[in-house]
Amino acid sequence: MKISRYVLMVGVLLLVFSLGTAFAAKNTVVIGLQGPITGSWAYEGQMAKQSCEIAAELINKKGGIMGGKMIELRVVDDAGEPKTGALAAQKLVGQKDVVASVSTYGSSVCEPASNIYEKFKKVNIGYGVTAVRLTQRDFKFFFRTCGRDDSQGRFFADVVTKKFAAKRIAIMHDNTAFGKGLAEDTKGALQSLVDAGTIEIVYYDAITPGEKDFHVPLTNLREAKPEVWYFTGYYAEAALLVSQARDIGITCPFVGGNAAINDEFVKIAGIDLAKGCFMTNEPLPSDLPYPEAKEFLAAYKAKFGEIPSSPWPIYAADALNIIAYAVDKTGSVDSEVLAAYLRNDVNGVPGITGPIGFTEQGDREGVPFYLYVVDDKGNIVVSE
Amino acid sequence: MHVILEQLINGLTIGSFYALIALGYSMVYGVLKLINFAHGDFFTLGSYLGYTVLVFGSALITSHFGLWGGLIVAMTVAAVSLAAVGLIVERLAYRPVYPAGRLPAVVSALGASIFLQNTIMVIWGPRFQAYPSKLIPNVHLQLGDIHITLLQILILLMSFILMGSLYFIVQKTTFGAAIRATALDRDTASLMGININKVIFFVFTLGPALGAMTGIMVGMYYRQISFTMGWNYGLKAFTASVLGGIGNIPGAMLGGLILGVLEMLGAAYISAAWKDVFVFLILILVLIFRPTGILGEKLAEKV
Amino acid sequence: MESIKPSGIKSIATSQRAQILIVIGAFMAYPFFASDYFIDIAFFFGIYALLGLSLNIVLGEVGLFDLGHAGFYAIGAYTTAILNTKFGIPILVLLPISALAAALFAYIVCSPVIHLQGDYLLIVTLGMGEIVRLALINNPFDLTGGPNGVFGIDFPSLGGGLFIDSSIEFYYLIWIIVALSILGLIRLQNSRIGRAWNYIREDETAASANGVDVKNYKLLAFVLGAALAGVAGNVYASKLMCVSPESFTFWESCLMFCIVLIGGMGSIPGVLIGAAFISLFPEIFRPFAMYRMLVFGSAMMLMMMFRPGGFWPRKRGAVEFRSILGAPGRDDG
Amino acid sequence: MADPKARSQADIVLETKRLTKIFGGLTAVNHVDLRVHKGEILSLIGPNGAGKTTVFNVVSGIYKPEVGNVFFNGRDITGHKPHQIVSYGVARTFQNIRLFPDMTCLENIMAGQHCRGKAGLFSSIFRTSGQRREETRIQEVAASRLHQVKLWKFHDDLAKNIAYGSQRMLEIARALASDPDLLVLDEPSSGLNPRETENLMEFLTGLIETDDVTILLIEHDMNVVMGISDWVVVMDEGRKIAEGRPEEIYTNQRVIEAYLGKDDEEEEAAYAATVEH
Repeated sequence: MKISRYVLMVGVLLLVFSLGTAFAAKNTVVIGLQGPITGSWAYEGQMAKQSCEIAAELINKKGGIMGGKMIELRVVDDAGEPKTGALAAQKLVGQKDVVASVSTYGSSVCEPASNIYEKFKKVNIGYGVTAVRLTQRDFKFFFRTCGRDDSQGRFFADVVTKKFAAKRIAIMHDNTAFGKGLAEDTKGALQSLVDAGTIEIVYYDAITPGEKDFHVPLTNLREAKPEVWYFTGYYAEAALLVSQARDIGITCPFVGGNAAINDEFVKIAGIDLAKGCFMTNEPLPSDLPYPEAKEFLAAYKAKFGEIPSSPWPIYAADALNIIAYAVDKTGSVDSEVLAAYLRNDVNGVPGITGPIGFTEQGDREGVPFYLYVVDDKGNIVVSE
Repeated sequence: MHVILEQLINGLTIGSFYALIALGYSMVYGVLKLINFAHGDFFTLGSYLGYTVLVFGSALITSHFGLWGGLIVAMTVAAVSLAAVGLIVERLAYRPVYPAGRLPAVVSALGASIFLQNTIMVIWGPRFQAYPSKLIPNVHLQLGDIHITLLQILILLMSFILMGSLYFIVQKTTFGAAIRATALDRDTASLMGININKVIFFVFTLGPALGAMTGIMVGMYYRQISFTMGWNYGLKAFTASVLGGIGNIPGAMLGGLILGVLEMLGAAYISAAWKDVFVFLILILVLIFRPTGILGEKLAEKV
Repeated sequence: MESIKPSGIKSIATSQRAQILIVIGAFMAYPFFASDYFIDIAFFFGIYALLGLSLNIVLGEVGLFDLGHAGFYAIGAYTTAILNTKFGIPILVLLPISALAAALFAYIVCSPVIHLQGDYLLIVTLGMGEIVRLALINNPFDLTGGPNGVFGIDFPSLGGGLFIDSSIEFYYLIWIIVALSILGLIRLQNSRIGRAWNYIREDETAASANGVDVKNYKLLAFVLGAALAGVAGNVYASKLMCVSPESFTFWESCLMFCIVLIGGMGSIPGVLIGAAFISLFPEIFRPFAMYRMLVFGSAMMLMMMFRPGGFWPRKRGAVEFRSILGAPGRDDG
Repeated sequence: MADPKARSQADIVLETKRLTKIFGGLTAVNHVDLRVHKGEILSLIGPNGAGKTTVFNVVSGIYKPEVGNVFFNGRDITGHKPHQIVSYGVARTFQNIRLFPDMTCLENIMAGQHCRGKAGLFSSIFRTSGQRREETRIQEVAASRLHQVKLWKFHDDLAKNIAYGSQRMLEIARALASDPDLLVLDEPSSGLNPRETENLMEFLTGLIETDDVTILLIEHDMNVVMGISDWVVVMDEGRKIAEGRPEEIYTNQRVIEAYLGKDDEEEEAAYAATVEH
């Protein structure tokens, strides 16, 4: 064997691997963003990236932080998968100049990533991760700006059932981390009512995400004769379910979870089917009454032509803002200091999605939920 | 009682889509003994092409050809272009690899599948596209208390027409005999004067064209398409073609319909969440007792 | 580091032995030159190398079409996750246990279908892989945590508070396991068992007519392959500290299939190169974002066009038998 | 060569009783009784489709007979699996050569030794001394068989790359490598040129002395049958229609009819004339 492929192979591998040396630190504050830029949630990832760019621009226009330091956003794609989630986190943690990280959409991707951030003691804030368990691990460096499944489940149990005075409730989820989590929390929240006998869960099953045909489970659902039907999955399946439900004669009101209804849903289902569909959701960008929201959305629309169609990118922008705010107020980039500050001294700080505060476990305090409905012009408005 | 009947129709509708796509797998496998993983993406590409024709050309087309005309134009455009794509893929991805045996061809097919899937994503974007819903008036019919839509009947009708015509071509015409002969034994068939390239040409144009038409039907029926749907439908259709006896055209049709009904039974009577587990268990049981699928002929090992 | 070249296997020319030592040296020294991120990439390269080696036994040596190997990988990972989080069994103790669990699962599941040929076996293994993944999602007996998976898995502990938790330690853990597997597999290749596997791949009827119990040897290949995949699952689970069904999709099985094919069926160096291609390619081309998979797909097609036999196909015939050549040469006609 | 007259009951190596194999409607083998005696060469002849290869496949365990039994050295091996039967000592070759194409000639021969080895997974991985000794023995047996068929110079070449005639001999060598008591050859001379056939006949007769082995073969080439067989059994349409010493069979009327079909007098006369050349 001539000086063969072995040596050649090793040489190439070493060269490729040593590309990752860190760059010289400029006088900027670097904040990382990790999100599904590619993969099945590429749409959410791209909107989050654009929102963080706008948030950074707004801060920099106002003179930056810590006396003039500019915010630099460093984006890493984690393709919406657990393994690449961990790799992306490792990449950001490895770059010493990254102060903290806005970390990612999708609970099962955020989990391995947050493990790495915790091990390397780096503040990371989730923006599209509602699984309750993420903040049950008493991590010191993990926070999230979005709400939790259980609070949305309680909202459904307390408010929605009373609004429709519904006795027979059908819950359908899509076996994803988010969808199943919300369905189980809602079932838990309804348990007291079920025990009291005031309501009855007549249908509880899952559909397979990515599929198109749901006539069969829907026929079962119709036979269960529910008075309210709560679907906790994503908007792609929600649109299919609503159109196929009307096909087979299901007339009870449709209520979606906070990922079920957006302008994509209205476009696919068509206005005549979408109107009258309800959704439990955190405040949508368009309904944010806060001045910070108006300013942010105006800048976003100016640059990208339309405002984000789901709440998650807005939470990403708020995550970046609160990191910048903490760095500015503490004057330090050390994660230990920042984590303590975020946990103890941040409450009621004005943000795009309303006043920001974190609980002891890192959850977002006081996330209001509204009941939205699609009006006959196809807009999503607050119905209550 | 009416529920079972209604569920049966639901099952058959899903099954007819699987059957039509499974035909593409079985034809290509029959002639080349190759699992054409890219076939699922032919189906998606056909659907997207139909979408583009119907959305952008709709004003022009419907005015000239009327509503049904628009659909037919979309179908032909998608079918013809997919026939071309099928040939290109065969020429570029399969022909050079094929002599090296069947396994490299599987990897090449997987490569072609990813390539096509991402090309669709790059061209049409990662977001879901919605078929124009006003195309087919969504009339609800109520036979007794069975809910069935006009679209469902149309789909079932169209699928059986397509399947019937393909069955007729393959089973009853001389060219069909040539295809079956090539499927049984390529070398002997070519010795008997059958032009193998013509058969391959036929298979790699008709298969993708059929897939494209199915893609448009799915787009019309569900009104929502995504660039990854080819992967799910392809996997199910391939399962159906093996269930029916891979390489066997009637087998693919039967396999598809049975798979649809099995899914219906799983979802309706077990649980929608466990439906696919149920389907794959049945498939494995069938193959344990009939190792070459339902209609697959028993290949006695010639020692 | 005991010498990689065990005595008695085929005599390797000195230049080849030098090259192997260079490679080992490079792999040992590598973590000191790279940042944590690139060490982690090399770690996942190691995981795919181990998975490639495990599938190579079934697909490369015996020629059985297995497109559901991710099922065994998942069984290993979940056995580790569940037993560690529920009963606190240390990870390194779970290493052999998860290998055993995957092997047992393979034995039970493959026995009734082992007689299937070619594409029918392919679809059955595909079905089994999907059944495993879907069962994990549907959370039977509330064990697998459904789509959220299982979280809070510990790090492998060496006892006395010593943990494997840094990237470098995980890197060495996986690559020592890969090295030992390679050692074992090379010896198997040159043993009566390895030959029996290849006889089955070449001609099943002739193999059984020459005394090879085809059914048992096929099962042995599946069981051994599953065990190795189970080990990969164990290390993967403890590295990520959580497991979820998304990591064990049909696409993972396709990647393993491609690793063996692109590398070269039955060729251990080939599988390593195949694993490098499959694991590094998407990472290196990450900046291409949308076009990454486009390039990946075309690379697979081109690879099969120019190297259908694989990047480094197994060279047969390099088998010199000193003991025979030494025997008094008998000239023959 | 065993004394043809004294084919006594004692030294029967292989015996089939009322052997019957049915494929769908066709009775390929119909109540065949066959006796092969130690140290003899028995040829099984008959027109194509007479069921000869089917008998071989039943004897070697590839097919299970519907009726009847197969005894080897007195032991009933009916329905046993092929890999068991070869370990009892019945090695076979195939009508169309079934070697291991992409493996070296030496590795092909080593297959024969497979059933003689015991090394399991553990001993192979940890290379126990027993396993190493066994490997050396396997290699030596394979090498000696390769020398025996004079193909040692191809030991490192792939089986698919050597000449057709050599492949025939390689397959016989592989069968011999399992040190069988009974060698079952399915048309070993088909496709060989006259010189190779001559060598084969010489080789087979030589085998009887050197290797203390019994040979059962299917053959179409009459001068091979006449040349080396101690006993001949004739089959037609699944039935045994005659058996005896080669000379008797050669002139047996029913055999001639089986081969040449029933035709008019002068055809037969012409045939008979050729016998006294």
